[in-house]
Amino acid sequence: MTESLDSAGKLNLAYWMRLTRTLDDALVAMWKQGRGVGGTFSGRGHEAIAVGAGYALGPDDVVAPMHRDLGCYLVRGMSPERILANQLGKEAGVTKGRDANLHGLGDLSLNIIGFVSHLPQSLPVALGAAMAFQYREEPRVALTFTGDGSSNTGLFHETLNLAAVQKAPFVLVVENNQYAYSTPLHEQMAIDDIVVRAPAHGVVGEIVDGNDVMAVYSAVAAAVARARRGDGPSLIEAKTMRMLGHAIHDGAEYVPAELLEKWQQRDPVTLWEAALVAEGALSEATLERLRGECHDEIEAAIEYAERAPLPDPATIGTGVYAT
Amino acid sequence: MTESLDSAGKLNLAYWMRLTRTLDDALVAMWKQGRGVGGTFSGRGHEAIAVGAGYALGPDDVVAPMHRDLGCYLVRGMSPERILANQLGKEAGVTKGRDANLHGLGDLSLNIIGFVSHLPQSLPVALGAAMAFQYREEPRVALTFTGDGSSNTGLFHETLNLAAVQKAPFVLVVENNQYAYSTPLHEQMAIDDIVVRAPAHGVVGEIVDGNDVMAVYSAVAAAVARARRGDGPSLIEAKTMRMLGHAIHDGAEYVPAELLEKWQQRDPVTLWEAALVAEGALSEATLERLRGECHDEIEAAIEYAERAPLPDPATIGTGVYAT
Amino acid sequence: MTEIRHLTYLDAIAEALSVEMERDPNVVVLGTDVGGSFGGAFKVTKRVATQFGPRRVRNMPMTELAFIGAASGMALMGMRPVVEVQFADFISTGFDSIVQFAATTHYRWGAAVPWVIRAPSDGGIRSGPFHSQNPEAWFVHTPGLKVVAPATPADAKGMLLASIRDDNPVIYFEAKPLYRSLKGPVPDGSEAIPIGVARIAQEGDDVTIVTYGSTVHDSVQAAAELAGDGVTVEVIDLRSLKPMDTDAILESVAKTGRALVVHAANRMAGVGAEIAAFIAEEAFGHLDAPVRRLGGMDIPIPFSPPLEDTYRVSAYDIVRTVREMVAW
Amino acid sequence: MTEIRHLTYLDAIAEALSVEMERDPNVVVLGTDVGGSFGGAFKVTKRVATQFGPRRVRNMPMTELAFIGAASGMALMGMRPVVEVQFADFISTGFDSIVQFAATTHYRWGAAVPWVIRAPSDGGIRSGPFHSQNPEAWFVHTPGLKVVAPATPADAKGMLLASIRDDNPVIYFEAKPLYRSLKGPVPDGSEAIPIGVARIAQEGDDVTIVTYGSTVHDSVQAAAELAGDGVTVEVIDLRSLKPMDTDAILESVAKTGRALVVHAANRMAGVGAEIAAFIAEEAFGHLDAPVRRLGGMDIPIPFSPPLEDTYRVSAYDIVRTVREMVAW
Ligand SMILES: Cc1ncc(C[n+]2csc(CCOP(=O)(O)OP(=O)(O)O)c2C)c(N)n1
Ligand SMILES: Cc1ncc(C[n+]2csc(CCOP(=O)(O)OP(=O)(O)O)c2C)c(N)n1
Ligand SMILES: [Mg+2]
Ligand SMILES: [Mg+2]
Repeated sequence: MTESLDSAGKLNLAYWMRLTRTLDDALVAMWKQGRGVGGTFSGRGHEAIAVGAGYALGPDDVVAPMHRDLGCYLVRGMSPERILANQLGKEAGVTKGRDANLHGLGDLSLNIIGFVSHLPQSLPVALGAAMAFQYREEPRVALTFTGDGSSNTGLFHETLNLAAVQKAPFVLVVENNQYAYSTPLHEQMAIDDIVVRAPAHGVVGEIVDGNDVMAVYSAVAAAVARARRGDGPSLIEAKTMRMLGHAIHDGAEYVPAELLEKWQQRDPVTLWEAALVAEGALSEATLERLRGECHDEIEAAIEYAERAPLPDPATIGTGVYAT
Repeated sequence: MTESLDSAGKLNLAYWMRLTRTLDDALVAMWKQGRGVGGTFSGRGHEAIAVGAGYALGPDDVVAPMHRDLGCYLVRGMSPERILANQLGKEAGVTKGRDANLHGLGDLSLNIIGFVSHLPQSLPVALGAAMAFQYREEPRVALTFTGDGSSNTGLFHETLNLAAVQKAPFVLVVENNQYAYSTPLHEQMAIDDIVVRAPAHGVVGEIVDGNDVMAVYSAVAAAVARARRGDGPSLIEAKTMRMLGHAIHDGAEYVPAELLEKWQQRDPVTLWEAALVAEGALSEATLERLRGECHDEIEAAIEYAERAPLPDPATIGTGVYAT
Repeated sequence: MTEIRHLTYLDAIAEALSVEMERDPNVVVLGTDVGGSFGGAFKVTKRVATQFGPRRVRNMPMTELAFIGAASGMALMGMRPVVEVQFADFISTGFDSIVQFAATTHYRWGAAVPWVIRAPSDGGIRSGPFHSQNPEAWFVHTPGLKVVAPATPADAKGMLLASIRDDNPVIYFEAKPLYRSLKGPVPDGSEAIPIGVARIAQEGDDVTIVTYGSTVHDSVQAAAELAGDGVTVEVIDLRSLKPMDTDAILESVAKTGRALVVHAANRMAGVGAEIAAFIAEEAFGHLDAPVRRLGGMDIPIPFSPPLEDTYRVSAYDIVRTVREMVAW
Repeated sequence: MTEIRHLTYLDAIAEALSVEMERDPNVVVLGTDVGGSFGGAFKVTKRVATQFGPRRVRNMPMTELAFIGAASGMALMGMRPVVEVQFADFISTGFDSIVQFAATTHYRWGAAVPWVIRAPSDGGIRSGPFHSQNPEAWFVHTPGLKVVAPATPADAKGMLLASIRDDNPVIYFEAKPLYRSLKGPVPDGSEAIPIGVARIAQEGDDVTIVTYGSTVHDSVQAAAELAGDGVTVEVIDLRSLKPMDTDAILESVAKTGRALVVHAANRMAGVGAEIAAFIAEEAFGHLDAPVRRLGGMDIPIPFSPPLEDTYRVSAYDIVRTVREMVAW
């Protein structure tokens, strides 16, 4: 695993981020139009983290993404069709209509572990995967994400401590997006940087610009390499901003407009596209085509998902237990 | 609250530590002789922490001691009779025969909160007491203790974070006694000093010699004063050694003999007595008398507790609910 | 003199908080996102957040275990904290402190722990397995707790007042599908409705339905339908699950000779099992048919409409079951 | 060919761990103090700690929530972790991860979580409210888990083998009062005893006792005493609580017409409520007397001998209750 990318890699990042944004926009629009079922989450602003971290993993590595990590599911190979179908409660969804929105989007054939609402229960689960790799001496790494709010939970700390004492191949990306639902950082914690929680457990920590996909990619790739070498876990705090409400029903009136404006200047998707255009890696025309492709891909997925059948109620009782 | 003590205060520390040791020795002896009920814990080696911290509190402050803090119960006014009666399951015990050994030794008239086994559930409870004082603008402080093992738990971290963000008048004393049951520090955590967990939450932290009662007293008194001034919570890591097994049934064969020998040189009770003798505050004769008094006091308590009646089974169902 | 107005179930809860916080300065509200201009995920605490500000309506970090534990500490010091868990489902995160510390303290060393946890429970709104749970059985099985589950706006208000004034830890399950859909008369003033007393939601002679929470309304609806068959159903709204008004249950079953227990939670080892077992033992001589139970299936609560609708007990299920019972 | 030896209940568990760890390298043991020269608070894991060393018998920091969650992650990756909680009482500390993550994952997205939690439960040994609990009802109520509770050395071994091989999260309650006090025949070899099948501990015609765990032995003792009255009691040892062998229960009650449910856990909304409600509904036509239940009082478990003895169900309580039932 190298920590820099060739130009194909850089273009890939642009593609996955644009695809993520396109799907995210579509979800928001559909739910606002009343075409959704239940609620949905937007990860707008989190694309660089979700895509950059996901792209830094090798094919056999395992990831447990969270509710802002649409881009990570995509980059790890979960199709927009299955994600959309899930959100619409369809049989073709990842959970066959059982779990809601992004919850439960797990698929072991893609090395993705699905999450539960209870935050941050994925953390020790991802760590357990890392411990399994270590036990079997497989050169694999497990990575998971968590929010600023979740970094206050006991489980965040128990997991980091256990990861450190087991020296497990585990990477934790903290998405510090300034809010936990309506609660700003200063009402949640008395520290400025969440990264100060890493040395509490003997874990290596680093802050990155969460709106710079290359910065995220490089930091995560380095942490993954470190873990794969057997040098133990890392924590990466990616600073960003949640650009929409907590979930679709939330207008987020409690967020000061200036804060959003400030972060809007550094939209991670356009920032990276502009950087590639500036360095000549991407022409305006190619960029236009890329956007068009993403748009068409998501439109097709929506059409598929909306037409897909709902689950047969007769299936309701199957699969509670593995047999 | 001053942070140094006059000579009466220094003698008091010697008295409470000796009383604690005498009771602790008696408990160990009784249980080994088969005169106990269920199990019991020894806090041998923890006397300076339990007594020093307890003595640093004002009369209206609240404390939630743990299973190594016999000295704290005593110094805060719980009589050896009631403690012994409790351990023997007697009606005259603090819990009237309901809770075991040191568990549940709570008495709000003494501003003592009793603990439950599930570690470290007392932490947020003590913090809640501190939040109540803060809310009512009472100049009171809440202090609690926890072990090295408990410092790995999520609740330890959740409590420190909440204390910091609420700026509550809360003091946490970590009794780092090198082991959690049979598990040495290096199998529990990948850090050398537990105090590094304080800055993870924006809490002030300090290490003290847990076998030096004056050092403990001074550090805790300063933290209590700080909390009372409204300057927020502190964490104090007191380094010591658990000198006997986890509980009475545990021979602690897993502890290297050299480690115990090393710490035995610095027994907190005799260390302080020797210091007072050396500085001329205590004569050998007075010391002898003090030991005799402690011995007689505990002997009388044992006699009382052993003669005290067991609870009437007819009382079993009362008091599940407050009415 | 109390005036009767019509309030939603949600506004009745909000009013109870307001009334009691005005009466008693020891009452504070704790929870994630309860305060500020936001006022809670469901806006239940918005009224008191506006009225009393951040000193009394306090946003907590998302650490249920710590803030429920802190509520116990505040309660020991004479305060009366009212904790909101954002969804009842998240009560499992604070479980340890509830069942081990709060529930046992008075029995062990005599100190009262007067807090209330408000738990927005129940489903039917496409929220999936983690925002639709009814976990009351865990707590009814735990000695030392009280558990209530009001079904009407008047009870929501009166029982929240009683819960806050109670000297014990009380878990107050509010049925979130009723928040805005149910309106009813709510007395003005500050009168509490005692914990432990059931309400006859509907009188009848042929079959007793024992229920609580949202299924009270399904049961009453079923009773209306069954009246068309000439079957009169007595619906007992328990309101309080621990302690439980067993006298009211026995009295009704002695009259009807038939009992059906209904709740939204999954049936397996649910609270309905206790109620059914109790009736089967204590009213054996009165029973003309077996005690039946309706509840959710023994599966996580699915999200998709056809699945969630199949999962949930409906008025139709109740009607069908009562018909079977009278035909027995 | 399997040879029959006599082992203690504890040694039978230790042997099952050893047998299965030898057969399957994916089996590891996790818990506080399980490893090293210590081998667990009750020494259940000492044999495998010695045999397999710290790579497979792993001491965890005292963070149940994290290591139970980690067990789920290992299980998802194809391992078969066996977790020891030091006392069943401490399972509440890891509760959230069990009931929300492990129990729901297969239903939601189809991935198996094959772990076992070994929970040393039950009291009678003066350990007080936090080292004597029987919390199985919380888990029997939770969809997606399996729950077993063997009462004999043979079942302790065979059902632990079955639990480890099961592809689901299984909570294995072991009755610690039996650890060293109970010895019995245990087959050599590696044959599992299937989950979900009850055992007839004693045949009889007049009354059925449905029970599990330590009270199986009290029930058998009571049956011997009652035989003196000319009353023959059939004792069904459920062994498995979720799934439960309801056929075995019905078959016996159809024969005897009288059922008593007994367990050590507190009675209120306990597993016995489910069993009694089930019998009362499904065997109504066979019942000659009400289904009775015996269990702990609805209080924290007290420590002092006269209190704990009063709290616990005894053979004497069972005898007295059966006498009342036959006289009914
Ligand atoms: C244990 C628990 N309590 C409450 C919630 C409700 N909840 C869902 S997301 C959220 C905020 C999480 O904040 P953060 O970790 O910063 O993630 P973000 O949503 O900002 O990405 C809350 C309170 C939950 N999911 N889990
Ligand atoms: C949640 C929980 N798990 C397990 C235990 C069993 N246990 C009792 S004390 C103890 C070790 C605690 O170590 P530490 O915090 O260092 O305190 P010490 O006993 O060394 O003073 C353990 C594992 C417990 N009490 N609570
Ligand atoms: Mg956030
Ligand atoms: Mg220790």
